Amino acid sequence: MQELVWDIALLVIAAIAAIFLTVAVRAKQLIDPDRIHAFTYGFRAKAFAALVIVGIAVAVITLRQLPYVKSSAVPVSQVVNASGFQWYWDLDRASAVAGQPVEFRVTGGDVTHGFGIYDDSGRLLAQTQAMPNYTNRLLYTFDTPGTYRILCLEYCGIAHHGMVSEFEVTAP
Amino acid sequence: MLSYRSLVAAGLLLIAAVPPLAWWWEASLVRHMLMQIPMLVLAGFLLGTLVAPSPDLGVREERAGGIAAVLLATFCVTFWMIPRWLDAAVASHRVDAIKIMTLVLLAGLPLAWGWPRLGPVARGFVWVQAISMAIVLGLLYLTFPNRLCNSYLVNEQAILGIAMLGIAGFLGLAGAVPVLFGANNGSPAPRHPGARVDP
Amino acid sequence: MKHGGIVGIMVVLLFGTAALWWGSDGFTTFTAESARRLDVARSPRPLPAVALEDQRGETVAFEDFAGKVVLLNFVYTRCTTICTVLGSEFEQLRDEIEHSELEGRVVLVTLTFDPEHDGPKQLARYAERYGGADATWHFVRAPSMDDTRRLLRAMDVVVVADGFGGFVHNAAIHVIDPRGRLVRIVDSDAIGEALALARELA
Amino acid sequence: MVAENPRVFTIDEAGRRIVAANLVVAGAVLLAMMLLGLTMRLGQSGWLEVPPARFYQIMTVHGTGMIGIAALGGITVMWYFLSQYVRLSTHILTANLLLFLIGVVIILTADFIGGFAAGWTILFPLPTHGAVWPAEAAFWHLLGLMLVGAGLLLVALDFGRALIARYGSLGRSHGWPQLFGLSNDPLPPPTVIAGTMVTIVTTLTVIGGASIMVPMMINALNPAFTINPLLAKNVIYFFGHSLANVTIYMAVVVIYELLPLFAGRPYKASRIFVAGWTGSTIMVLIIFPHHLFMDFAMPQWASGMAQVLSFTNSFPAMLVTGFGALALVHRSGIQWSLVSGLLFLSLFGWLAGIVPAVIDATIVVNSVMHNTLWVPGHFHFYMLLGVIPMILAFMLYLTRDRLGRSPEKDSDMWALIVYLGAGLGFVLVFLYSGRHSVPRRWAVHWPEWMVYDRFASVFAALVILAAAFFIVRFLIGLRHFLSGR
Repeated sequence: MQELVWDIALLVIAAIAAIFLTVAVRAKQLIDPDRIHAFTYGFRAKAFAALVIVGIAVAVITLRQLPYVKSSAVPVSQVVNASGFQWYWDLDRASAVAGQPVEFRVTGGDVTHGFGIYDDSGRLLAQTQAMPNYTNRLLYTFDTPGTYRILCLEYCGIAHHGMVSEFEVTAP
Repeated sequence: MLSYRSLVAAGLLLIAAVPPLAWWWEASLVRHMLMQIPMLVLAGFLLGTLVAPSPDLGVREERAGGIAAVLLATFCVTFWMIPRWLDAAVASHRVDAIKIMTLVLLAGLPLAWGWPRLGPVARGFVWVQAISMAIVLGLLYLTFPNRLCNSYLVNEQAILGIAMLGIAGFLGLAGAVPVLFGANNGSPAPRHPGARVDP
Repeated sequence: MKHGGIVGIMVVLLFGTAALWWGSDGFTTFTAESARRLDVARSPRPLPAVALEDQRGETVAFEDFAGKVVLLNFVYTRCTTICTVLGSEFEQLRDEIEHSELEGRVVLVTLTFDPEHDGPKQLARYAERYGGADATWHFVRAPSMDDTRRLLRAMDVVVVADGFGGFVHNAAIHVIDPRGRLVRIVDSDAIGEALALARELA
Repeated sequence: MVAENPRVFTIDEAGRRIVAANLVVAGAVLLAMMLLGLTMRLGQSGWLEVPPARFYQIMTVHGTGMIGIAALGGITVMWYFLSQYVRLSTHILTANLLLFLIGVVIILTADFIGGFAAGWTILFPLPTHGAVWPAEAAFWHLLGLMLVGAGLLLVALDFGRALIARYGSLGRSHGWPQLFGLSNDPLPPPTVIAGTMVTIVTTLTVIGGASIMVPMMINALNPAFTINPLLAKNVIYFFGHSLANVTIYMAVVVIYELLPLFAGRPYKASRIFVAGWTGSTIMVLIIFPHHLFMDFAMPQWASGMAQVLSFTNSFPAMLVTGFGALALVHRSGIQWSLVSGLLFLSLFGWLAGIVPAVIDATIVVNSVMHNTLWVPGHFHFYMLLGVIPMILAFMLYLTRDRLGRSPEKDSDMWALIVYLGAGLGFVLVFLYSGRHSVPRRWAVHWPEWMVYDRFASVFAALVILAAAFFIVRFLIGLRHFLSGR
């Protein structure tokens, strides 16, 4: 996901930069204002249509895979209760089996924290907010065994960067 | 001099401040805060319109005085919105008498003098602050888990909270509608001393 | 008087802020309950001499507990909500007090503010729910309604009819020192705090 | 009604003085906040020892201060150009500056001496539960914010008063009768339409801000009074998102007003323009739930709506302002100068900055990008390369570069190139760190991330040099502007 997002962002930014460069470089090639008017505003209608079509397509695709777990979802055999405190994670179990979904029930004990699951290469896999008064249910299935880490992803005070816990995932 | 306004003011005072009617208003949190107190301020306001001279907005001092007067009224009303003083007014007739007098004399009266002296920006400022204070009080009363007032029940607190949010919404709409859709045609010529458009 | 208006604004700001500061004890005390607690902590209050009657129908008085710390709460026996919580909290307190060095030096008193309904019989029945009265825990009423009102007023306890035949009232533990003065008021579930205070005072 | 862009802007002496004072303060605070930003990046890169407690205080001041000067600079730009069409009050603008300065002093004291470090987002309950700083520090920090907000509100109300006096209502100055076909009058000028949007959004933003800050101040003094954290979060992001966003809508009028002077073509409002700005007025106020995608307790319709609206909110910027301005420049024979260059750059920064923002406003992406450095990447993009160049262009236009006729020096072009190049490098490092999941707001970075931080530090230092060059240029030319020639 991260690579895809970066590539798309870079591509679109580069395209915008190219348009700006073109306009800047060709600015001295004068043209009759009336012609530019007709040309650009016709182009705008097409750009609008293109944006709408791309936007709808992206929205439809992406809105079908939301990370939110409904309470009526199938029962999960591996449940981890996680609470964030200033400045540590309190997990009632620190291991799970790969290949089966794990339900993290995440809450904040004092202030708001962010529960981010990282793999051993330092890639963010999934996250949810850890907030007082609320329990967020995050479903994640670990594909490979190994040592994962829980990092705090919501600023929570002066030892925010120290909130790291390990989480073991074993082979089934 | 018995004018229409003085009659209304006297009537309001009679209804709001004279026992046992006063106690009846005070027996309920919603009646106390949203009916009795506004009636007292309104009575003071009406009395004030009878005695206050009309403003001379050419004088800058008048505007500053207007701000001071409205500020005084704001402080006075804020004071009586503190839950412990609502409680105290219920528990002690002396505190209640002070409440009634100050709301009439230190809130309603100065408001009548000050409001016409405020410019549109100051009025807008007061209006906007009133909206956010109503939201604050609404959230406070709606979400506070315990009783804020010893004299009242917790379910009344929730009603008051919703009513306060309703008032915030009403103030917002009442302010927004004329501002957004006012029928005024505006001034035709763009004149301004700070920056004049060159022809 | 070129700056009269500005001076007026400043004066109003100053006095207004001062009034709010005074009226909320430095912006800390916004409710009557916290005001009452703050006031009691600052200046302990003597209790009115009132004749009380316990669950056996025998006459007692606060003076009888002189030399001991009294932890007092208010209930009415018909109550099915907060008062049952208050009862079990006092039950926990009794368990902590008895068989500790505090036994005999700290007593618990549960006082009904509904003496017209709660006689000795009702009080005894209420006591049974929590294992009955003993030397540590007393269940009392002030038989006359006037005395009850004097007591409530002295402690700023407010009782409001809830409109369904019951009452709503300040739920708290009132701490009375060995000299018979109300010295502190803590939350009804602050059992540890109440015990610590009792240990300090006894 | 006058719809033409005035060729020459005029301003009286009192107006010149307060505009200059605002810009001097904005420039000075901008440089100071940039240096604080550099300090943070140096600390993360391991090149400079910054104790975590100090780091987070700096982070809080940096964020608060940058939003503050974006608002101060933006509102000054808006005031100057709006005053060409309606009668505005210099006293109100002065009051705003005074409140801003008092607020800044209080905030700096609360943060650096009081130790307050809850971030500019003041996410409840952190401000009053900081564990290391006293609740009083939170109280004073919030009071400082309230004063700054009160100043902004006064200016917005003055805008509203003046617009209503001139056009009759904000609906009319927004061009609604023409939009809905109820009137055939010429549309108000673009600046008036934008000014109307800014008036509405700023006012509502301040209402939201006060509504959450007052309860938090009470909570600081009396912990027994608490607020629902999720409700607080909603109101905070309503306030924070709208405020951060409206700064660009204030500053963007510099493009509408100045770019036509350089390009030699008029920039006129159209019904599409009005529709775009109306869309912005509404969407800016209701898309804030895209900050709460990772709060699974939020209603799903709110999250879904926020994603869709975040997509559509880019349309007005891209298709109205962006497209319109590009069409204005395209083959116009524009006179390139420091000012027109900065204007063109700012337009690019705004539009390109939308890209990473929109991507992150997609819920599935947000799951792995939220609160990584991708997020500061996107808002530094449109702040550093969008809002700030707009304000800088305005400053330089006022002081030395009327209509681009003054001779351009090589140093000017170099400064522009360094600002663009280093600025782009700086924000791309943020985005690239986000791609590698580096978490946001960490005082201490893991060794494998430090290489990014070192690149960022170098870029940041270069950006500061270029910005300092622009600001010094502005200060040198200030006397020229104040003399009114």
